[in-house]
Amino acid sequence: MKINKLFNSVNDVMSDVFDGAVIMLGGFGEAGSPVELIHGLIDTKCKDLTIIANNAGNGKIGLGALIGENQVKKVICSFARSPKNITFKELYENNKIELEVVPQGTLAERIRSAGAGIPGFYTQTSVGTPLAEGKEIKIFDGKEYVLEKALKADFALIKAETSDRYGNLTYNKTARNFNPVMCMAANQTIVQVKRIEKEENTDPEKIITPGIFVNKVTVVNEPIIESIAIDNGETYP
Amino acid sequence: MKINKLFNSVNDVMSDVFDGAVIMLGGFGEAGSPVELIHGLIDTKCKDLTIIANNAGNGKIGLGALIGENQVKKVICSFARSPKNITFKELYENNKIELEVVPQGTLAERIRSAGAGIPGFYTQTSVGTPLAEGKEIKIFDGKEYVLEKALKADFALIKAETSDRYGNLTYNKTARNFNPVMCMAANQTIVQVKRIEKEENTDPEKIITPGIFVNKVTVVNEPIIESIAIDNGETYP
Amino acid sequence: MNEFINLGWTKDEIAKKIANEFPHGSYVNLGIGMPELVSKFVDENKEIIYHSENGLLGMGPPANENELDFELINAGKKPVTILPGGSYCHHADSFSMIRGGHIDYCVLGAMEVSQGGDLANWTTGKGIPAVGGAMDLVVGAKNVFVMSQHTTKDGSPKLLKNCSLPLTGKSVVTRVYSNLAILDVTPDGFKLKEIYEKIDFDFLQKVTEAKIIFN
Amino acid sequence: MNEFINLGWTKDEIAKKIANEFPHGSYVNLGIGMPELVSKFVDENKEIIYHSENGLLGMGPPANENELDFELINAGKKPVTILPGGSYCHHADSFSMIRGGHIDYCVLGAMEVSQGGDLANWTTGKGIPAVGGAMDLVVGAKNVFVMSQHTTKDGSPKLLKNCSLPLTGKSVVTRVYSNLAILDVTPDGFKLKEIYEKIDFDFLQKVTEAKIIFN
Repeated sequence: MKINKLFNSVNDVMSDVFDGAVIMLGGFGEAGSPVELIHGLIDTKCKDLTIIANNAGNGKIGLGALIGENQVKKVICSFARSPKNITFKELYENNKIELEVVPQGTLAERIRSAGAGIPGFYTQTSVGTPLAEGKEIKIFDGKEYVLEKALKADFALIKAETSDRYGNLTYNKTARNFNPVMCMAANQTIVQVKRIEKEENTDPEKIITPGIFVNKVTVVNEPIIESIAIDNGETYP
Repeated sequence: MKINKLFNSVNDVMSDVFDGAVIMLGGFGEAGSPVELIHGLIDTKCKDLTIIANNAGNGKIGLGALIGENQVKKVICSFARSPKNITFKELYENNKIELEVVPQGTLAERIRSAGAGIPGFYTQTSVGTPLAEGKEIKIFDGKEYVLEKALKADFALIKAETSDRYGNLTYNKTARNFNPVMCMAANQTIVQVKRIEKEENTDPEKIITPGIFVNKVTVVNEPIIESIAIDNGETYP
Repeated sequence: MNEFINLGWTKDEIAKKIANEFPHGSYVNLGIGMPELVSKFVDENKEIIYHSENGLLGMGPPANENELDFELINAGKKPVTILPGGSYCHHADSFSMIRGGHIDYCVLGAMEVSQGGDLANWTTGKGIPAVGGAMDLVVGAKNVFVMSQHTTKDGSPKLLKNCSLPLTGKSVVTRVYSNLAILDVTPDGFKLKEIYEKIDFDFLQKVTEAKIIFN
Repeated sequence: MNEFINLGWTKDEIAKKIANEFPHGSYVNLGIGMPELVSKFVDENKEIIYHSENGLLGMGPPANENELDFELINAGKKPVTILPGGSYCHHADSFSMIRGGHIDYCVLGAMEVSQGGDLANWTTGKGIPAVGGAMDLVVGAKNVFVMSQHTTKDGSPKLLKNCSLPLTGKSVVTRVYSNLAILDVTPDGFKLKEIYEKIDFDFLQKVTEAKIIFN
């Protein structure tokens, strides 16, 4: 038998998701955002989800659509504001969705920590601000630092450029962003890639996410470009 | 003016080292060990050095030679024992050198933390063992974790495969090891590379250490292979 | 007092003053909006490397139509380019550059700055709170430059004894570049470094709540 | 009692028992020395991925003379090979795999194991103390298998009520594979899973300080 993490369709990779799951979504804005996997998540009709992502979606596709379908209970992100953010904004203003704001670097590090077996770390980021309220402060070398805790998930939905059958991933340019650390921090990491590489052709120096952090991979060779789709008025479902 | 971190010789890159400096040495065993830079460090005759490395040297070249020249006051490492370790063993048994033993993963993470602006983090590693004695313990989700602190250095001596004029580095196979995290954690990062790449030819997806973490680079195109050199009875100086 | 908003240096003139401050070889992160202007005015005989916190070091100019790639964007989510010698990294690595003190300069906008160097620039307390990377940048960058109009649109002072809005960071600002003055944040408060040629000390003090040290 | 050291399963037989335990697709870290034998006995119809903590995932067999590369080594610092689909990473990433619970099995030697699953295998308290990655592996791997002779060379028990040597980890061992038995570490102590065919329970208990649960 050979290890094979490649699955035939978005539906196949999404089969384990459940109501109330904590789900990380890769991407920074539209770059690296797993739009087709999010649409698969919408199709599962799972609800009460907690979403961990950098943003809170745009328009009515991808995360914007998921939120619009009322499947999301809470968003943990650094930046939920954007001109095209419509679905989150409406629910937030009507107190129908929770928001935990986390500084972007702290968000990335909390996710990495979960993947690295580090339950907490100290950072100067947010000391003296409302985002440090209620958190433990500790002094190192005369300076104040705040304790931040690991952030893990049941699932991570990831967009990458290539994968081999082991789940070894490469990314495209700044679509890398949160994806590699999220791969490390979820019980099940689900990936959409533009194309499959034969393992003989993967350069071991160039793999960004080793397959040990990946569970399921499926191919979406021509993924939606979010900003163009929104400008064209596309929506999902 | 163009940024240029390339220097002509080992002597040139070693000019700022001082007595009592804390110096990180990349490498795991001989792989990725900056032997020629260590020889340059011997030539400076600086003393009372604190060395942070995974091992404590072999034979009488590289770190083994530096220790043999009595330039080292203390070694912070995970594994100071090896059949060919002669100079450290002798000084250690005569109480002429200090040793701080750090678990290998904790060592790597303490170094990364210093580079990442994290003064401390919690890990389960070493809880209940002598290496956790005197350290703060904290409970997360019912389990004990020990507080480990960032480990920084005045200088890091690094061996890489290629660099461009910006100091963007690639490594060769398992010679990568501690080198990338040490680049992040030193006030001055000094690198020996086998060859220079034109920046037009560096693949931005493949750079392992971005130049922001690098200060000085020099070329050693045919570096000593430690195990062969020791077998041949080579010594330094 | 809202007539003063158009007084003083233009945004380009402020940008140029900031650009002139960077030493050759600096690593710089420019905030979204007004700070982005700065890169246009960097002298040709020095080389500056731009960091964008979404995992891009060695950022080039905005992408033109032929170069457009929606997976090569800046922190403002606009398509940009990468220069030779640039590199990509993931978010934890990118913020290690910031938090670990490897970025020499960051330039940000401000709603309020206090004489102690406190910065408020992420939320007015109304609407959706959104912080992005600002809190990491202000504690991590070696020099934190604020680039801002000297007063709010309705003429109220932005340079205060104490900030009234939720803070982005405490004692973090190094220097303020406004349309009316360049002010260093010192242990004793704001200290004048340069004043817009057509105003005097009294005027500057009048539009500044915090006390300015003029000598 | 030192005649018992040669009694029981051979090292190869123990290695085979361990190899048979790994499910297809497991990620495994084999300690230096005796545990390295295990990979030889993995059934051909399953694929196991080997991790070496010095930044190598997808490790292949030891390098032969033609493949020798002193920059492609394992945790024991011996030249090895990499298989298709393998990858390199730096030490912090490699130990994230370990500490973060991504390694399914690690197999290590032991000087002592306690009935509570404490392991001592890094120092006798004499000579140069050297821990390497053992402390990280035992807290991080999902299953920690000890592979060891049942007694010391002079016949003293290694499976104890309490360890006498400095610990590598507390309550970390999942199962012990010795030349005489396979014992699970349970909340109630060592529980027999398999016994060397030619000895009986009494004999096994006699060479084991800790009480064994036989049913």
